[in-house]
Amino acid sequence: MAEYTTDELMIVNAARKLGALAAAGDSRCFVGIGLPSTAANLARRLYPIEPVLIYESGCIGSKPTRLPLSIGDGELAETSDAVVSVPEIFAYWLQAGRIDIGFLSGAQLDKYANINSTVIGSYESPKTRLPGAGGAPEIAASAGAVMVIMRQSARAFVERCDFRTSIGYGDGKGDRERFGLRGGGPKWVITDLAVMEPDPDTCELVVVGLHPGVSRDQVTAATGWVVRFIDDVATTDEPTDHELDTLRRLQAA
Amino acid sequence: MAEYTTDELMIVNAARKLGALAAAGDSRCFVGIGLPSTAANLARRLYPIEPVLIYESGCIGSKPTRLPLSIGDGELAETSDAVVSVPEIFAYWLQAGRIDIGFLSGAQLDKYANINSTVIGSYESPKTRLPGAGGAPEIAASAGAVMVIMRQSARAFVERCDFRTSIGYGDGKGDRERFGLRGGGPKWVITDLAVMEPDPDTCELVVVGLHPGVSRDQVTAATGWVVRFIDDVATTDEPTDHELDTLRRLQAA
Amino acid sequence: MVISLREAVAEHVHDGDMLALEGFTHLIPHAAGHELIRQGRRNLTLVRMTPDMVYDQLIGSGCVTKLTFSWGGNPGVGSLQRFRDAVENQWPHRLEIEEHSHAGMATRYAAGAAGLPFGMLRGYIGTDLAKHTTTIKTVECPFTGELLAAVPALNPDVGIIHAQRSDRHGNVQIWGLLGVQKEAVLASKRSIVTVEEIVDELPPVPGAIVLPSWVVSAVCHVPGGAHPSYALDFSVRDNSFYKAWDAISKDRDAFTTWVDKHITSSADFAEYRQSVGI
Amino acid sequence: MVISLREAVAEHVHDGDMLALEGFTHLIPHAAGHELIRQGRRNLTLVRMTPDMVYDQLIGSGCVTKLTFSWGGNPGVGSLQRFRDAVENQWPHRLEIEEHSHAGMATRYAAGAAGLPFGMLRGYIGTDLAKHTTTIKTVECPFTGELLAAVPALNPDVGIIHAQRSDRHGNVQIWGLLGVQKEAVLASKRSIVTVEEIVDELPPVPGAIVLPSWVVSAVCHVPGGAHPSYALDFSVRDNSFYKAWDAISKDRDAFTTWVDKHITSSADFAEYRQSVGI
Repeated sequence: MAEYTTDELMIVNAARKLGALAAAGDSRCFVGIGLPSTAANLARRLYPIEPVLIYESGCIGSKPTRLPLSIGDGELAETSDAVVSVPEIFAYWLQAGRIDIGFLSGAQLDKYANINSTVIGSYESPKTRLPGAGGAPEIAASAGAVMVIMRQSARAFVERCDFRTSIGYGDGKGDRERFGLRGGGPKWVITDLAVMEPDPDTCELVVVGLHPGVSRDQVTAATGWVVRFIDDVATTDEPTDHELDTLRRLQAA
Repeated sequence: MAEYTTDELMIVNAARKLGALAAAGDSRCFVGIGLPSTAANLARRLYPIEPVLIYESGCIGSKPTRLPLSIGDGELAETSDAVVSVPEIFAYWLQAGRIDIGFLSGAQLDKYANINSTVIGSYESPKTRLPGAGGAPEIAASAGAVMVIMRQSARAFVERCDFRTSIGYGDGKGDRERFGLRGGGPKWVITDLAVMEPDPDTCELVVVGLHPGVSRDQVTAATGWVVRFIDDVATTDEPTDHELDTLRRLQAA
Repeated sequence: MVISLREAVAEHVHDGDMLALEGFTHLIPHAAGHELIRQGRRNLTLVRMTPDMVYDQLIGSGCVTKLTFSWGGNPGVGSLQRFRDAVENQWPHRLEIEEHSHAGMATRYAAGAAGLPFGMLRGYIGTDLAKHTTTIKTVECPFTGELLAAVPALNPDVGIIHAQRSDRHGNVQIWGLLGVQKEAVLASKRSIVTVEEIVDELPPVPGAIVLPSWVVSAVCHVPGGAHPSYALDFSVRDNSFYKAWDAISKDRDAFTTWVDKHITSSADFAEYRQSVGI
Repeated sequence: MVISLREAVAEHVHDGDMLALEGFTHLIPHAAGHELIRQGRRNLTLVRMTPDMVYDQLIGSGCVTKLTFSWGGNPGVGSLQRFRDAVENQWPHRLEIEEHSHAGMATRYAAGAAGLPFGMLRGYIGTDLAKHTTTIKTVECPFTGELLAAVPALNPDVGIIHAQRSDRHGNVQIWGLLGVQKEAVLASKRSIVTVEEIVDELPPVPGAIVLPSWVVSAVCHVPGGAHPSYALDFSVRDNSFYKAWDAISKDRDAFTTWVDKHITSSADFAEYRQSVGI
């Protein structure tokens, strides 16, 4: 069995999910740069039904031959079915509900899948000033479903975010409906240790899968809230040689 | 002196005004098809500083070599500096106040330069159903100034319009300000008999010019309200051979 | 995805639907309108900024119970006779109208395409339109207190347009005057696009926009399907046909005879073209 | 119309102005930002969706008292060090911030370009942004009663962008990723556009938009003026320069030295390019 990094592990697991979603008809992905873009482009190469890549820079249906280094990479525009303005991509495409899957990450994730990418500490005198919201609040609000890809640690996976940049399930079940949000919210949290999903009854994130060789204690120790595990926690499949080869060729391109 | 039609007379007088306005810096014209388009294209040929033609079909800076037969004539798009969507032309260009001069006409014009292009008779059971508003209400609201080109008759020039499709000065001075309209409203009414302008004190349309050979009695008879004349009513210059030749070559193109 | 116009109308358009057959002089989907008449659709609500000949034909054929519009005439010619007869004399039956301005209609399509419940504009103020059209209200700016006109989003059941071409996947390419073609498709629940040609690859064209196949329900290959409107780089506007329509449509019998002879008696648009000799 | 960048900044940009130097990764007007530093503009309010290196340089140089933005980072690298130092430690002085989301900023530019006092979106709901940003309110749909987020229009004193080219009349042509370039110019009271080349005629380019000369205050010929950002078909993004910026900007002295050596000591962008060897 081939060696792989934790990044590769997260990317492969995300790509598998995207492949399954595309096969089921949820193929339109609103992708940022980094792990989500890599996972979506990997899925395009691994599966017969390809995800449709939509970038907030206005590229619709991009088919980059190499991984973009920035969301505004020229390659994205040149390989797109259509390029539209930034006001249009957010209004006519994301807000209108044409996106099946959005991706989010951040410095903090809380147990209801709310995310903080704004500040650590208080807003007025922050300990650490982070880049800010970007497209996250409206991706969280309007995407059909959201996938979170994030390294797991007790510092990052917290009981409550210092700042709520984008909403998952707010303070629990029913908040999304109360806020009149049209999108489905975070459905999958893929970390370097595990896979979490919202509990159907409470919307609290619970562990549904462990990566090969990861123990429950490791996950518990890396989670800032008292994390629960479903009864039959699965173990995710090892990344295959084919998945890893394809990913590495993609990254080398 | 050459013979000319009343249409030619109105077109030439409108073109002269557009040439003077362009020379003074008010060059952006939002033109419809028909007399305004002909007058604006004539002005482009007669004067060194050309009006900039903007059509509601989305053409900005059109320089047609022949007169368009419809507002969507392919020639308009092919000779434009830019072609934008219809939502954009109304929002980013007309509403934003980028148009210096709009043109209006209709079945009825009242003494405060309000215009009716909707119905003759009652709205519910009209005697005559007209095409309707089109771009008129927002041209009347947002253009820097409005020029009306319309054949004069007591049936068309009425005390009060059956229906107010676009606003001139409402019920008199101050209404435009009350309605918060940003545009300047109708400044010139060019007919086949005369030229009218709003009285500075009352905003009621008064006769400021008579075309060659037209008597005050003719104008009074062709106006449905008790029309007033300014003290020193001018007589407009005869269309020159050069103006008429240029117009006829344009129409023959 | 790529199917016949007959199949597309049969599958996607139902009696009582709200339809937007859009086209701002350019790219008006006449062929699709004819197919609605052929298949005898009834109780339609038609939406369009500039209803012209094809809406006149649908109204006169009794397909339409309501029209939402901003300018209803025969450009450069005069009145829409069947539209006038319906409003003035309720022939062939009563026609309900919902009347707006161009800017208001464009704002309503844009709001519909953007998934917003309404749009706003500096418009209608001081006119009589708001007195007769219940879908014109006002909204106050929460920052300046200014009052603006508010109009509800348009979300037709089916948006129908003509375009220059598509590829075999159904990606649609449009250039020249764009009108509200994009908004009409994006605002609608379903959409039908008739095209001049279907190609393997869409060659880049200056000024062109592309609608990805996944926002289009059906693409139909109908060369000349906009006639007497036109498709830039494929055809020119047939102004004489628009002029001729005035006489045909003035008289009820002449109109009915013309529709029976040329539209209803033709199996499809190709036969119609032979029948009218274009 | 076509003047030097030095003249354009001297004539159109004043201390205390609100400026939008826009560019969504593509076409970021770095050269114009440097000229603001050279001419020592102060008390600027800077607006931008994605403040990056050039805003970091302006903030660190003490030109900026307020920043309105939605994402402030070094894409693919990490933090904007000068921005962080200003917010966390008030160096070189306090920086007021007004924070939005991308969708909110895009809506604000579009409202500004359209002459509306505000724009609306399905956004912000459930986040803490509205608690700290006073320019986020709500508006109720007069038809459905739905509550939507409302944000005020952005109307900067000067909109500044980079573009591929203009003609000698000052008509500006832009293609590739369009970002909010058009809205930034149309929403602003005045505008400066730096271009890669000035030509006699603008050849049609697929995907290109044109801003007519009469909405642009000044066009300046500044080849490479977007570096380390890029202009499609003229240059590629200099990712290593962005990476190198992290080390330069981390340390206050290193930053100041770099700005003095390369920007302030250069007469113009051409000299700056020689100085940094690009």
